[in-house]
Amino acid sequence: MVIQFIADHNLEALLERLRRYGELHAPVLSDDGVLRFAALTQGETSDLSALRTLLPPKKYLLHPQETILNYSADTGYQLPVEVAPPLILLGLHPCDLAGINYLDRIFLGDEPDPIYAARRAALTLIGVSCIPDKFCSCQQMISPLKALSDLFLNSLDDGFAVTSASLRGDELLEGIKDILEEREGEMPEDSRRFFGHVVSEQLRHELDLTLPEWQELADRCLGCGACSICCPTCYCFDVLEFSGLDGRSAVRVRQWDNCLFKSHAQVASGMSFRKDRAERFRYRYRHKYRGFGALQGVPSCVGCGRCRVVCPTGIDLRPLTERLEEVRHG
Amino acid sequence: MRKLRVAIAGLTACSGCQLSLLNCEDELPGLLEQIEFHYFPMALSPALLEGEYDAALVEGCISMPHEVELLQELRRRSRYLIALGTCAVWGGVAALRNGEDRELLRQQVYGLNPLACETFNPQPLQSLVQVDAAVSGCPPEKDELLRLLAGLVRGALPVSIDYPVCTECRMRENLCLLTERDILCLGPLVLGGCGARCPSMLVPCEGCRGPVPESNMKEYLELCAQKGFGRLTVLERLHRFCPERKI
Amino acid sequence: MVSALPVQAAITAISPLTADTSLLILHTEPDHPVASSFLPGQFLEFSLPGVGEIPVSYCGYPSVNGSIELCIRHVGHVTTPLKIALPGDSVGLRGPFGRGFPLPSFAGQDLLLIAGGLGMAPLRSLLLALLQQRDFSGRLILVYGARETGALLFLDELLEFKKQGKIELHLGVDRPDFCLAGPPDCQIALLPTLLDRLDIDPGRTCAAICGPPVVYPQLVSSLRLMGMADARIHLSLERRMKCGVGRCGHCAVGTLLCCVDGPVFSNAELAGIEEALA
Amino acid sequence: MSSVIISDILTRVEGHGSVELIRDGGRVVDARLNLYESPRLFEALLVGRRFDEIADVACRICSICSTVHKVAALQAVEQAVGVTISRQTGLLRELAVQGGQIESHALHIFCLALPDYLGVNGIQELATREPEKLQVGLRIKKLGNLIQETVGGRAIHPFNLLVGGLGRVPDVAQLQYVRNQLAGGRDIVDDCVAYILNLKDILPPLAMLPVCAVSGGPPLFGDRLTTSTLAIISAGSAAAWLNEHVEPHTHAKVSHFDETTPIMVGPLARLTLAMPTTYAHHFTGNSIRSSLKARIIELQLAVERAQILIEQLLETGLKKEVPAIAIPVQGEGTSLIEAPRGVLLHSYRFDGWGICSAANIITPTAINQGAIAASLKALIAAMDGADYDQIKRSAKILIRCYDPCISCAVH
Ligand SMILES: Cc1cc2nc3c(=O)[nH]c(=O)nc-3n(C[C@H](O)[C@H](O)[C@H](O)COP(=O)(O)OP(=O)(O)OC[C@H]3O[C@@H](n4cnc5c(N)ncnc54)[C@H](O)[C@@H]3O)c2cc1C
Ligand code: SF4
Ligand code: SF4
Ligand code: SF4
Repeated sequence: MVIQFIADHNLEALLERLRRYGELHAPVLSDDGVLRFAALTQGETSDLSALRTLLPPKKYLLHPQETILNYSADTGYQLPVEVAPPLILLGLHPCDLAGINYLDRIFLGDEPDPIYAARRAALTLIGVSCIPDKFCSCQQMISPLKALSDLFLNSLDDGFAVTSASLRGDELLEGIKDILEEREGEMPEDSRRFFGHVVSEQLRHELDLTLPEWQELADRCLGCGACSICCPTCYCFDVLEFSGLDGRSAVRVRQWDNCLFKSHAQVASGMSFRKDRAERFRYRYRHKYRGFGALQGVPSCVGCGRCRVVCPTGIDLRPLTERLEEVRHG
Repeated sequence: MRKLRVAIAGLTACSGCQLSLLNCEDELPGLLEQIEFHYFPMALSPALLEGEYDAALVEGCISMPHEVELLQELRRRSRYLIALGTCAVWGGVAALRNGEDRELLRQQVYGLNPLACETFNPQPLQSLVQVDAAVSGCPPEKDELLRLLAGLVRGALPVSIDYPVCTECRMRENLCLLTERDILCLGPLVLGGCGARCPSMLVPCEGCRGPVPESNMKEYLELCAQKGFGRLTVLERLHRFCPERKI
Repeated sequence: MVSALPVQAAITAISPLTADTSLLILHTEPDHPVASSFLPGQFLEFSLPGVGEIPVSYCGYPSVNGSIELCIRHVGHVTTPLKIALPGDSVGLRGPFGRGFPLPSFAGQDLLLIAGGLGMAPLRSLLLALLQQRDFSGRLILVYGARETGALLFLDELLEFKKQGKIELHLGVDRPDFCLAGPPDCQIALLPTLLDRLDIDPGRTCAAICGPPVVYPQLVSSLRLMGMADARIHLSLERRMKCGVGRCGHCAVGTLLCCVDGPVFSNAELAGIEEALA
Repeated sequence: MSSVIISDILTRVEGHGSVELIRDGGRVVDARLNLYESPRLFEALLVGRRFDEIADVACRICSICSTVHKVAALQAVEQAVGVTISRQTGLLRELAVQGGQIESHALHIFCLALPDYLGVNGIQELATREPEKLQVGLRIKKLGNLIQETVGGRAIHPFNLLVGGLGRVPDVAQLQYVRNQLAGGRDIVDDCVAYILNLKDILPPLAMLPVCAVSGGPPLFGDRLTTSTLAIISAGSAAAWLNEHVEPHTHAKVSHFDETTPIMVGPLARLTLAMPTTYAHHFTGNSIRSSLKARIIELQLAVERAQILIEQLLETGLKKEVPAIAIPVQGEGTSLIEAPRGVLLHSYRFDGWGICSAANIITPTAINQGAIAASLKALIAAMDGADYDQIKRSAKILIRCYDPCISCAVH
């Protein structure tokens, strides 16, 4: 089989070429030692094998805090004009691609969210294959990986096999034609598959139950919010409105929220439908594995491992699911 | 439209919360157009309480009898009484050694010489009067203050925050000082809203905004113990701004 | 983009119904769907500019001239400043949202409406719709409880319906007021107790419930004891709603979303969801 | 002998105080400053805290001068535990202190004192009657805050200043931004100097008092006190020389100098000891009533100094540094620094674990109490026979000339 191949020594040329299509962003290690998606300045390279950025690429689509409406006494509420210049996101691992795909399903559904849609349309996604570490759980997922990126770079010994999965990808491929080589070889299979079933249907029912393990996990949770802030598919938001000092204008903003916070399920009487941390904790995972609303039944954990890495107390749900599976099979 | 009529008072404090308002250099002229600061001794003469106020913003804790009177008078005259800053909300640094005998502390500073004033353990405002809203922080963030005032112009009180500093710290994609550097950062226990100012500059959170609701003290102490911080060290740090053992 | 952008509306009248509740009459563009095409039980998102947005049930009947009735209890951040709003003030509206009461399934059935406190608001809308075509359904029984006599909403209107023989009315209050003489036949009893003396045919009755979440479990078990099937019991749930379109994540009830899958659910749909009823 | 004491709350000053006029018949015979601010007992609060917590707590003494309190505390702590800081840290701290100087002086001049000259009640009337004055003042004030924020991380209670260094060293771009802002503000500051120097005096001339200021280092810094009486006092003996006592009518300790002559500290004192020749003629025989002029000149000097510091920092480039490690040892340290209102002293003693066993803080407004009392007496003498309300007004203006910071004084 003929594959399109880009050699390692051509990577810099690739970056240069990509810049023609928009601002290039890729994982960059900061001075403080944090890996983040950030603008790749001229001459800077990105370590494409680096495993996971602190924040997932959702930060490009949903900002931690952003204006969703402007108000003025004369014109009423207005949608903000979203100018989204073309952005090339390079170095997305399959889990992050899956994360974006999940967000697409929420925010580009029946009535697309105007801000999300504008930003998403400006994004070009370039995926890169990777080797999971002990925090990843993508290996456990079994349903087939759809083409989620525009271009995908599959790592080989001395370069990458490049495949396109969209019209935009074809265009890019055309634009980098001269630095590609045609090679005879096998297209490496990416063994990780997403949107599968991390846990079996029956196990999910069991996870719904008030197992004592939930309390144990909840006892260790500091409620810091890191797990959901860093989750590629956590998208809950809070909405706040701030009046202008002139008393005539206002902005409405939405900001990332977290179902582990006390106020998340609180209603007007001050009563909350998820009273304590254990209940909220269990709810969070139930949502991850069972979805809700339009995506009911669609698990949203993409296996990136971020929640496990960032949790100060190292909370990891895998031992619990493994234990439950064992009990059932053994 | 009638201007919002506001009183701004300072009790036992450093005037930082009032100064935060005066530090809104860009917005102050506009604010003075929208709002009548009627009582604001730090920036206006004379210091005279008169009539009723839409809101009283009170900085500082209470530690002397004349402050009790002033506070009660402000409460009587105001539709909303707002605790401004950590001292007013939690007691603040002045209350650092509330657990101890105040007379002994006094003697440590003034000697045996009896000072002609009656001071007592610094208390947050809510120990004495009903407080309608609180803006925490030592000092509070400018943004919060401006939003508070802009909201009051509309007749609204601020929405309270219930997430910790860590949440905003993670949103800013900072290095975690606690988990990555083993530095005693109070982020997980402390109320957010500051944009994780300190950790963003590699300085651990010192807890200046007071405790977050429902913090998990037990597990945090456990985590600190694993990192070699003794219980006492952690507790001392924790109570720098909120000495009433509320955390 | 209708669902993301509030349409301007003006307050035409704001009048106190009780000490902490006001009836708000709004006016927006004629024929705008937010005013003209909703079902009882649906809600809109109400914006007070510069303050915030909250979900509110429709309490009236759809109109073509752009007028909307809302019943608001002044409790917090958004609703308190609303107390000092004046006719002419402008507000923003989005909607209608959610799934209202399943009217078609009520055809030919006896209807038992159970309202607690402010829950009267959406049920009034339902009642008005049913009265519009009185022969659409069978008996119309309204059981309505409030904290005290003075807190009973739309009392005159309800008594008038009763007088005209359009509805059967059972009123109750938790405690009597000192100075207010209660309406005739008003019992001093908590809401669930009001159900005790009802005589209904559970096989041909549908229940529609709206009230404070705390009373739901008891109401549901009473109705079941009376022999009513879960599919016949319809409850309007309250949750925090920040967007109204199933995205903000706050209103999840198990794997259901209150703002799109509800707020009205049949008890059959809620079976097995532990956080559904208080 | 029906002497009546009438007390009036001080406004447009930091903290809580009042002036008491003693009336005998129609004549005002005496006046007294009463600093009734609630004592927070900082010197006691600090005992028992670790050396690296001292500055974080101590800077809460006062907001307007939190940066200078922080630096003073850090210097004393570092001296005690034997930490030396890099040149870069030194320059950045100096810059932050100059930022504080700009902010504090701008606040005092435009928001607190100028209303006396313009006959308005304060910022509220300033905003309607003299909006451009307020705006200019705020613009200058913002420059000071910009510096404090850039270096200290926050305008009030700067957290980025640590024992041994900084949390995060500002980067070149940030300093360049500050440099540009300062350059853009220079003209405005110069205009203001001209404007303030030409203001008509609103108080009668009063005799000049002996003065004292920190010397031996870059502007505002040093290791000794120098007086107009030609005494030189080392940091170590400064506390003894300042000789604080507890007195009635004030919660701030009062300094008792050798010959019981009060000594004045602050902008006028600093300028008296090192007057730029260009301005000398504005101060001949004008004493404390010229304090506003002294402040605006100092503000200009602070802007200039800040510009120089930034150039020096940019010249060598900014290095990413981590704070010097401090290993607690038993020790003692005293630092002197010029706060906007004058001499500030922080002194600490630590045990072998680095725990504070003694703290002493002497602030400019506390030192100035004697000078204020003397000035008040002189004012009453000078205004003898004047209308009571006029004396009362002038007394308050006079006290404001010292820009008292009462929270500092009482701490
Ligand atoms: C589908 C639906 C329909 C509704 N219909 C109506 C209607 O017709 N009329 C009506 O009046 N309301 C209705 N509501 C309820 C209404 O949405 C709420 O009353 C409203 O959101 C309150 O908003 P607020 O900003 O004024 O109050 P909030 O500021 O949100 O506070 C409301 C109350 O909750 C308490 N509270 C808030 N936050 C906290 C906290 N962090 N900790 C403790 N207590 C807290 C406050 O003390 C206060 O009493 C409906 C709700 C839903 C979901
Ligand atoms: S990261 Fe860990 S401690 Fe923090 S909220 Fe998530 S589970 Fe809790
Ligand atoms: S650095 Fe501090 S505030 Fe930031 S995430 Fe870590 S513990 Fe939380
Ligand atoms: S990070 Fe902590 S100490 Fe710093 S401002 Fe925020 S709450 Fe205060």
